[in-house]
Amino acid sequence: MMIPFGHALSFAAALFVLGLTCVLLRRQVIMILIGVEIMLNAASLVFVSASAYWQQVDGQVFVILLMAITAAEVAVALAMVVYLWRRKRTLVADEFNGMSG
Amino acid sequence: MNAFANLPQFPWMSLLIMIPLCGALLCLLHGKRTNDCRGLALATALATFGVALYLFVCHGQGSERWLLYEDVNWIPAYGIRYVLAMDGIALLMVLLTAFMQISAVLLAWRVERHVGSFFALLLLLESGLMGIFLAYDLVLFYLFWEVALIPMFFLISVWGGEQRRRTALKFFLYTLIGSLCMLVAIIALYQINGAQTGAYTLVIGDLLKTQLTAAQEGWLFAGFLAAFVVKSPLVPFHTWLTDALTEAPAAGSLDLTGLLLKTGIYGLIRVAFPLFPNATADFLPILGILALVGLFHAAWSAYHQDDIKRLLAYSSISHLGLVLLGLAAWQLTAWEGSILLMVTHGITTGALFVLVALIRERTGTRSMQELGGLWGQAPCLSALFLLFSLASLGLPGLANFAGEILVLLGTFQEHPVWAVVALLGVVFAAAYMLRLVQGVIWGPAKAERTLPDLTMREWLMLLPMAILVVWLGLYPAPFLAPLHGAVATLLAGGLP
Amino acid sequence: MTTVLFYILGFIMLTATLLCITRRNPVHAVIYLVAGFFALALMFYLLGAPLAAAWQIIVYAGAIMVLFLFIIMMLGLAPQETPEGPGWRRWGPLVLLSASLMVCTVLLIMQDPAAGKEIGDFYLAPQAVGESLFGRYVLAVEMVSFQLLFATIGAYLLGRPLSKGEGQ
Amino acid sequence: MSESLLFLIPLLPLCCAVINMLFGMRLPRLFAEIMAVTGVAGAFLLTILFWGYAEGEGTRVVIFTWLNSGAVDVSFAMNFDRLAAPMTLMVTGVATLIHLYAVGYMHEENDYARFFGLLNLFVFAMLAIILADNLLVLFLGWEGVGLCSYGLIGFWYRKLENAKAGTKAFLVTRVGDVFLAIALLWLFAATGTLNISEINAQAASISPGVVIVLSLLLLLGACGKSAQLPLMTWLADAMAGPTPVSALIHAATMVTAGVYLLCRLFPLVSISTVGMTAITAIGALTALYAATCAMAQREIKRVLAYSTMSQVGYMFMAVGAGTVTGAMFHLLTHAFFKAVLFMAAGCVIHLAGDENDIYKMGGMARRGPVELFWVFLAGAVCLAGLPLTGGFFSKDGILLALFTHPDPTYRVFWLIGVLTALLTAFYTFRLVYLVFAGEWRGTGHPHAIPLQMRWPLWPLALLGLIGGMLNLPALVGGDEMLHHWYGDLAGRAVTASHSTEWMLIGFAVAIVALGWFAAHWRYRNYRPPVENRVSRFLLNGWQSDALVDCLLVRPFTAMARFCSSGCDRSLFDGTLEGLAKMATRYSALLVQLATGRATTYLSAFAWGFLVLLGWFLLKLVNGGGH
Repeated sequence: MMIPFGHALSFAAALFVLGLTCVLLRRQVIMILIGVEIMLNAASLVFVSASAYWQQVDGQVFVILLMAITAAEVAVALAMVVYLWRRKRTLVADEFNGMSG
Repeated sequence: MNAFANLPQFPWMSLLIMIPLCGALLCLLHGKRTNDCRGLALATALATFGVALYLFVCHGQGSERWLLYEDVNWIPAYGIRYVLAMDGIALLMVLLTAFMQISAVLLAWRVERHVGSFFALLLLLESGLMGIFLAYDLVLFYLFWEVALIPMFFLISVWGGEQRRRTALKFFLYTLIGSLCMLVAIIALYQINGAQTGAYTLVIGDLLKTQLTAAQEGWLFAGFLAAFVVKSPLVPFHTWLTDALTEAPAAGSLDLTGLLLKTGIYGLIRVAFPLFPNATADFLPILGILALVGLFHAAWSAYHQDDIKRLLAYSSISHLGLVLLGLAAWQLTAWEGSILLMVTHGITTGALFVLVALIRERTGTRSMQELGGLWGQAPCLSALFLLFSLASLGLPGLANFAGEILVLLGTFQEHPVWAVVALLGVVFAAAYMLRLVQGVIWGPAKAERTLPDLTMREWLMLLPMAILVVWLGLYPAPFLAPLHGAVATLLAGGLP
Repeated sequence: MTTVLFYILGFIMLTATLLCITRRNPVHAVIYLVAGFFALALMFYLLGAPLAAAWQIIVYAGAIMVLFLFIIMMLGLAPQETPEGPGWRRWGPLVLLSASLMVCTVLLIMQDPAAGKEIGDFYLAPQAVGESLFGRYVLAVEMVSFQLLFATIGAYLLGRPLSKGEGQ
Repeated sequence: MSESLLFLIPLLPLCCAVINMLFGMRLPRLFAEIMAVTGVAGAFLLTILFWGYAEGEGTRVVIFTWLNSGAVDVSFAMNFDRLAAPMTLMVTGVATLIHLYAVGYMHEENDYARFFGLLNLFVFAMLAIILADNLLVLFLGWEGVGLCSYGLIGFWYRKLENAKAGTKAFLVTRVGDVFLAIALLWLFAATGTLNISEINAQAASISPGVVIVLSLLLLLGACGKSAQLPLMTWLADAMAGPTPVSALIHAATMVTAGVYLLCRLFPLVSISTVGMTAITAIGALTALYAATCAMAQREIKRVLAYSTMSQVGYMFMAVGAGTVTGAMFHLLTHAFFKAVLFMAAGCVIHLAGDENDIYKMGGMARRGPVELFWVFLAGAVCLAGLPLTGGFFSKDGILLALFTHPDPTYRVFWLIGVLTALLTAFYTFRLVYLVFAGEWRGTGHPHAIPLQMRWPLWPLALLGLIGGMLNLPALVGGDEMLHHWYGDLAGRAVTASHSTEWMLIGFAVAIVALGWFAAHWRYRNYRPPVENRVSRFLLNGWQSDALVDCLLVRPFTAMARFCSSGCDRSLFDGTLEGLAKMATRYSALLVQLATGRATTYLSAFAWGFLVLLGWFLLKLVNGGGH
């Protein structure tokens, strides 16, 4: 493997920005969640490349933990999606503005 | 002064602070049992008064040194000490506080909502007031300053009149902004003094030696002044008071006008003036003129009120203008008069607030438009109302006159014009007080009411006050005695 | 060879993700995302993390994404094409923002001296990861497991039928 | 009896007052009444018993310390001396008789405890003024009489006008009190003491300019209590009170307190000629003013009130002319005959069925008990200054002092005095004719006059008539007893040639006769009153109330409104609330950013992230990499 560390990180950055774009651009709650997943995966990629770069095990351990946490997050998030759908019959994020000042 | 510190003494002053505090806690715990709470609060107030009276009997002759001094290391890391000190002025204020609190508790007898909390707050307030009058360490002073603020905020915002929320907020903002300025000044002074001496301390007596540049002194003085002047209250920082006094529950108004206002003036005497003598000297003429403006402004405003409670609030401001004028004269007689006037004003105006509360309880109104002819319906109540009104307008032989004439005699020695102008204010006082009396007890009865005259409990509240008003008017010597030494010390630089 | 493979996989991943985020139909989006995740898993493998690669496929692509699909289909979102607002006025600045963010990040990464250094050959057997997880990081594992438990309970509570008055 | 018991003189009325006020309503009515009368009568007897102590330098008794602070050391102390003793005797004596009269007058009133309590308290306060050893005790009495006057004028408080009249009296006199208080402060600053005799002793050492100001201040103070010219508006309205109150407070005693004050501080006041001239001028103007007003009044008590004002003006003139004897002489005789006039007027009002208007009376001589007419006439001839009555001698003494004053401007004051005497004779006999002559014109039913209201009139009427004996001029064979009693306190000795004195007496007799004839000619047969602009002007006291209202009351209330609404509500609260509103408005702008939508927050977050990254980048570029 002859990849500069920076390139791996750049891939991760690109992935992260794509995820962010998804979160910002899309209005549907599902798509926003998908954007979050993408960003989390970008983080995983950084962990794994860092683990390889420094030849350490910790990065990979964190990826595993991250996945577990993501699973938990997704479980709750999707439950909330269902809940919201039941309440308002819509999943457009802008409809939920209860925090408006 | 530290000669006293090492002597083992019974901590009388801590007792004065702790008794009401414990009473407050017990009231809070027994909140459900209304009657227990009342008895408990009354017992606490009486016990505190007993201690204060004992101290007054023991130390009534006064001294140029501290009468009592307690010193315990509290937070050594920052040089914060638990220092309580009592001189003649503090003794008098403590006695007044303990005395007024009995009436306040009796006045709160009829409170029906959250009785336990009400009495707990009332007693907590007393504890804070005692602390203010006794603390000799700036952090301790600040702590008690805030302790006295919070109960009053809740008393107004929970048990107040229709505008209570708004008024409580106004009260809180005004006093809090003032006290925050003071906190900043305390910290700055602490740092400056610590940097100079290497020993970080907050005891006022030690801070007196701090070397300050003129600019530093001015700013620090302004910081303290912000807190004290708002509390006093000096015009134009007085509008919170009229609202607060009008909206507060009866016992709260009594404490506010009788005691809480005095803390501002006491702070000036005990803290601000001794710590910053040069800035004080520059400020005194301004204080004198503002006091006069306040005296007249409040008197005029009082004349225009219809709500009798608001009228009394303005009369309080007017009287305190005279107190501040006496301080501004910086003269022994004027100072003693000012302090005496604080005490007498506390009693007379306090009693008037009690009477207003009783009138409100009976008639359901405080408007002069709807009142009148009370003499025919409740002669005892009206007679007391007349007595305290006359005392308030400065009739010789009643309490306020003794203080007023000393203030004026003293002030005339230094600033004849101030005294003469202040005397014109006396006519104004007569004008609004007589308008009040005329509107409330004279004239035809406005409505066919049968009003009960004073009950036993109400007599218990008012009779001691009435006796004191006459006593202070005719023979104030026992109350002036502890002042002589203390005032001389303070005028000479504040270090006993 | 592996180097080239890495770059190819990277571009596949980015392309798939880009397609994912631009699909109007959520079902399509999830499908593209699964493709991207496959590529990502392979990149993990190339970086010497076979366990992570396996979990990526099993948990992410297999479980989580399927969960997404379930929900989308359950709620019947698939056929509904939600209109995407006022068009350019809305997403123009956002795209610009994303682009500049990307440029900034990449520039910052490339500025770092470590960025030029290459990643050496590295392979970590699943066993080593497991030992580390249940040795040094056992506390973290416990915490995450609790979190999973809480998430389960939370999901259950949220998923209950609405009580009266809670709806619109 | 020991001299330390002197304090019993003021203490007796005070004790009775306190007992009456606290427990009066629980005590039997008779007991309360007897106590009130005996309290004052006891003080009267004690004064006679202690009379010897007043001789020489007088007796000073310190009771206890009142105020002590720094240089101030004031005690409750009394000074029973030659000036105080006759005044004490007069006050307690007249008060005893008026108390007796009041028992009868108030016998239908239920609130007797308050009445007698205040009346006794008044006697105490008056005695405090008279016996005060220092100015502060004097001030205590000074304000005390004001308070009692306030309480008694508004005694029938259910009518708001009465309460208002009381308030007005208190306020106007308080304005005078302020000047007195300023003088008090100034004297303390100048001499370091408040003791009256010490002040008098040091008076010569005070700088002349200060003395002028001090005497003017004292004059203004005296004007307030004595209803002299700038501060006179309250007295006529004060007639709203019960008649015994008018007799005691607003005729015999309190209104003369100002004269007494000036006599007390005479050594100080007499130093400045400006001050003396001012005192005379005020007295002269008031005398004339009040006499003109009295001519047009319709209510019997208001006529008497204006005549009181006018007579007190004479007393001021006497002080201004430098004769304390003259002032005190007139003060004493005036107290007797004015008290009797008021008390008789009270009987008249009773008989007329509570009718005050003299135009609705008439024929009273036949309607009531016959002695009523005679006592009233006795008082009236004294007031008019008919020869050989007490009023004649005392008034004549004053006019003589004015005429013989070395300063020629005093002749003008003398002329005013003579003119006033003419008017006085006229309005006095007008009153007598309108009330007692002719036919009954009223409608009311007469009330019975109890015995207590009848017989106290006799001694007073007699005293008024023979009051001249107190200080009978040497010219008619008198011994000038009062003048010799006062000794060095008496002020300027009035000396004139016999021919001048006879001339003046003749002139005075002519004046009185002229006044009487004018009244006889005009009022012997009843003619309805003429309503014109002049009479209305005089009836309203030269529109003084309107003037005060315009000049003082309205600006005061306007200022009050301004301070309360303008300043506090609008300026202070308004500014603060404006600030608060501004903050709310700007916060409303910020609130718009808080849309409540997750996307808004997220993009804000992203933009912030961009800024952060850009800043890092910029730092790197500026730092030139590594």
